[in-house]
Amino acid sequence: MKALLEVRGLEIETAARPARELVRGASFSVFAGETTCVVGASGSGKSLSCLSVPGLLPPGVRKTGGEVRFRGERIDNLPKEALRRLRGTAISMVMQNPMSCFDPVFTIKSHFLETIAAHERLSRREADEKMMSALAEVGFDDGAKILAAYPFQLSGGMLQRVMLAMALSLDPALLIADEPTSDLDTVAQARVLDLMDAARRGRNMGVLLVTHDFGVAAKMASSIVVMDGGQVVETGEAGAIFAAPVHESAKALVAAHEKLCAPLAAEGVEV
Amino acid sequence: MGRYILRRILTLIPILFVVSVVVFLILRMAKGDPAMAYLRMSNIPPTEQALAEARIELGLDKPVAVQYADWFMKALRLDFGRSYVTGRPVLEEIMHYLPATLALAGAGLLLTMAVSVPFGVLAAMGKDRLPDHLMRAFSFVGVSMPNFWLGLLLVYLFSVKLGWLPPMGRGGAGHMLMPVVTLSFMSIAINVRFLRAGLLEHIRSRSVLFARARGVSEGRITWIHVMRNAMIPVVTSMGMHLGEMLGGAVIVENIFSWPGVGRFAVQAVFNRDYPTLQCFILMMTVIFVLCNLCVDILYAFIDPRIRLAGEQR
Amino acid sequence: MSTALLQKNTVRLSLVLLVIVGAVAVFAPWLGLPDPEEVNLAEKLAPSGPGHLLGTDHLGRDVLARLVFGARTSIGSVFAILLLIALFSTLAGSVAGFVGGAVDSVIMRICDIFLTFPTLILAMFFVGILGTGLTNVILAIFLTHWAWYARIVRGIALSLKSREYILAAKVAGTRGFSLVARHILPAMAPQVLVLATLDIGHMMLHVAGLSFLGLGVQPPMPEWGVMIGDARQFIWTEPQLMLYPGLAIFIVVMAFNLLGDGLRDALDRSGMLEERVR
Amino acid sequence: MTALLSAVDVQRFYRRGGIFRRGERLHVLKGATLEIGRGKAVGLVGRSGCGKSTLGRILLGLERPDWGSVFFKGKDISAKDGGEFAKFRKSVQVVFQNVQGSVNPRMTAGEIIGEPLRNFFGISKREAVERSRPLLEQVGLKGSDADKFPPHFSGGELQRVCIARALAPEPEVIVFDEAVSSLDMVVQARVLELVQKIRDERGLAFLFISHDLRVVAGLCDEVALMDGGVIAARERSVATLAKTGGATIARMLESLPPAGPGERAFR
Repeated sequence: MKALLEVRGLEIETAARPARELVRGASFSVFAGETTCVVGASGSGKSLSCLSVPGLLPPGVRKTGGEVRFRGERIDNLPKEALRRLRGTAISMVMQNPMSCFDPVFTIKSHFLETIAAHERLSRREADEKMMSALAEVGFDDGAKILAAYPFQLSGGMLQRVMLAMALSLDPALLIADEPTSDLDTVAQARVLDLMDAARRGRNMGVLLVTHDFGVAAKMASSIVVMDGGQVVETGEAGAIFAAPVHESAKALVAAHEKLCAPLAAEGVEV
Repeated sequence: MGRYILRRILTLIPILFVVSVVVFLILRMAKGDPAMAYLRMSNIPPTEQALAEARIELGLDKPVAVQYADWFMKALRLDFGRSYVTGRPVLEEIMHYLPATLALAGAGLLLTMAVSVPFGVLAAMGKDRLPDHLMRAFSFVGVSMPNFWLGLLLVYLFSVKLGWLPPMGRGGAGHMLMPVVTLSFMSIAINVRFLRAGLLEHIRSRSVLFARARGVSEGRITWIHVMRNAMIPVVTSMGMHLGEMLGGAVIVENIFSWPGVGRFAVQAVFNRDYPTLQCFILMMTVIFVLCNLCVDILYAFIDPRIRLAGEQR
Repeated sequence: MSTALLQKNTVRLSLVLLVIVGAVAVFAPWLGLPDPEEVNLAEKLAPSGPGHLLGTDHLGRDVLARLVFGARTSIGSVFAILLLIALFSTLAGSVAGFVGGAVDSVIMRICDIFLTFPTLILAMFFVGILGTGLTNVILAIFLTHWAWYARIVRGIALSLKSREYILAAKVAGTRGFSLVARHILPAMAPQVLVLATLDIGHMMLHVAGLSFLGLGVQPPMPEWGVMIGDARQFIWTEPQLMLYPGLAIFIVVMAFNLLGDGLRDALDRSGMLEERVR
Repeated sequence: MTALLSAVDVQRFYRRGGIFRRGERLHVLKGATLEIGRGKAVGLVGRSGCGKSTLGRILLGLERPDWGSVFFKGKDISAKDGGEFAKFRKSVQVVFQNVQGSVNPRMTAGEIIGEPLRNFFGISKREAVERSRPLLEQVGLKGSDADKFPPHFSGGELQRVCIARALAPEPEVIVFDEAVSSLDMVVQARVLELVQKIRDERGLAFLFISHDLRVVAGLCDEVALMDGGVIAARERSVATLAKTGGATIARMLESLPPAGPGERAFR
């Protein structure tokens, strides 16, 4: 089977001199309808690797090697405009800390319309319908109220779901989620993750999920990529990695996760 | 929005009231006897009897609270007393000079906005390149340049040396040019720095990253998101600039012999013409406060966080 | 941090300049200059020459001597204002921020009233009441500027108050004076310092501006604004008379601004001290 | 026996707005009662924004309740008898969530840990720094780390410094306010291990505030659930809480990520 997204030998450095290597030769892939989790400690280069896929590396950081293939074609050397047209349509993103991701002077509706207008010409009615159904998909029954709100009027969990709705509204083939739940409590986290998973199943979407939490990976991943110090140190099916991690940092992650889960299991609580 | 505006207008009333009390009280604490000043200005020899009569005439024999109440009731009828110097109603005098000053300050504010916005954008877009360095140098010169010196330099260059512009007085557009540039130079410099800093901050923000991730075009990101957010502090600073301009007008009017209220007020200070001074500062404060009100309303219009404060969730 | 600060050329240059100007101002009486206030009509408007390096003004006074002694007045008065403000506003602002409640409300309302007036106009008003002269100008500028500082210091205090490390220090038993000395002042001082440095130039311009109008320092006392004011009438014939004091103000204010900017870049990572205007 | 530290019927409002703006009151705590017994580890769980951190701060004496009181060894701490309060202050310590924010960046680790030592034992700064070294070793760092400044520590190491500071005055209760929530999972596990060790060795009482039931389950003798501004339920363990606690606890439990990849591994 052909991978939806294939990253090969990715190299990322700081633009300053002397350059510092941030990601060294990272390779991973995402298949349609499956979730690949990139797991690692903070500073392991997992977020940068994922941000580089749609060409969103922050200023001061640049990609110096490797290739990114999406549906078999290279996208890392596409002209800016072509890449822009991919973002939000074929490749969507959900990011961490939703509060800071929205522009506080605009309503949710104008964020939403702007996303749609960047890619499609729709009538007002069609756009309205699209927004409402996207919001309904992430569990908002009162979509109109959400649309009229300003970002700071919603809670973090709600904003994260709005973000997901925006990402899903144009039927992406690939969803990149960068620590989407690290600022949420466990209940809100489960909600967002469940919605993401349902969307994946519903539209056979590939998901690239970045997280430091092996529990999240356990819940979501078909395959897991473990990163440490800018390198991919282990890749495999989720079940295999949980059962028999090979690399030290993978072992540490699994052990930490098991340790965290053990007491509840000992109490006999079904999780 | 309507409620916000109403609330803001209502808060002005106590502020203006307190301002009037403060101005009144400070004047009463002034060095020197107003009655004496009054006599001096009226060329009446200050005998004991003349002083006593003047006190009664000026109402200085009553308790301060009564004096204030008298003054306040008159002020409500727009009667701010008569100038010790000219003997004419103060308000009339000030109103006579005020339009020239407002024209100056208004033109200055306009020039500030018209020049600083493109300059600020230019600096931010060319960060760490030549346009940015030029703008930064300019803004440092701008905030360090004494406006009275700048005015004189301009007069020297364009009137004395080149003979292009009239050195003083009010008349056509040529008369406006140097005073307005002098007046707004510092504000332009401050605004350029302000806007540059704001633009750079927002270009790096996560909301811009998210907009890119949604495929929003760079043009829209720059002109809609970054610009609108960066304009918020610029707009809020406009009220402050106006204060600076009203003050600066006093100096500029003196340099260019501009027939405005500032020059008149400086004379009033020299002459200890208290009624004039009192009315002058009240008028200026009212103008300043009203303009700040407009700025606040504009601010609330741009930034929903202000408009909706206290109505969250 | 301080090394990073000194690596900036502009900061180094302005520091050197300010030290020189400061030294000249302090040691002015021992530099062997003519008396800056001595009128000598026989030598009025003399061109620059061996007796008078920068020539003389309309009353025959030595321009260089007036410039040097003017530095004492200008810089001295600004530091006096700053000292007043630093003491008073820091106190008022931190009390408002830390005590909160009604005390905060009262102090802030008083600030609001002062902030209702345009600064230079309020200063003019105070001078009109108090009379002209150096002391009154210092007082007037202090009265018109303190509220700004108090408000900003209050903001700093409020942001510090809820910092976890202040709470942690309280739990660790640090109270009262120790809390202030160990945690609050060290955090506040650099920010207030940056603020003050950035504002020195602004205040110098205010003092000079009032003096230029004849509302500030009174002749024959040498002061840069007064000198420019005196030189106005000779702009057609003796433009250099207004050039020297103007350049002096401009350069010193610029040096303070560059220094303040460098300090802010080095010290203020919190963004508390956004560029601001008044 | 009276509880070591307890909050009784505590209410807390937050006010927004002011004199000129329309005020707004948020009723955060609506009569919360919680006791911490001697040597007991109590978990306080709840969803974010439920008021659990506010209750923690009130128990620490950092905030005053608008209604109700906090008792330490049976005495109301707001009575503020100087000596009594000093004893309370020394005995109830804290570790916060925001690791970087809870240390003064201008002080070395030794000075940070030495601060309570100087305050409570009246020793010199130098002596306090010396006495911080064994404490650093107890939390798994090196004695020589006392001379390092906060930016030179990782998040996990810095949290250990904070734990050492909390241990320094030999307290009877430590409040951990989401103390591991902002740490990476591996670091989280190690810090939890340390906390467990300290509990076992010292017999201290703990209040462990967290939104994550997994964190609390391994550490605590009792678990209290906060919901809607009150303590909704209190049980011996998460398991018993699950049986009796109602809808909120049920949702919190079912939202926990699974221990291992389930059926998906065999897609």
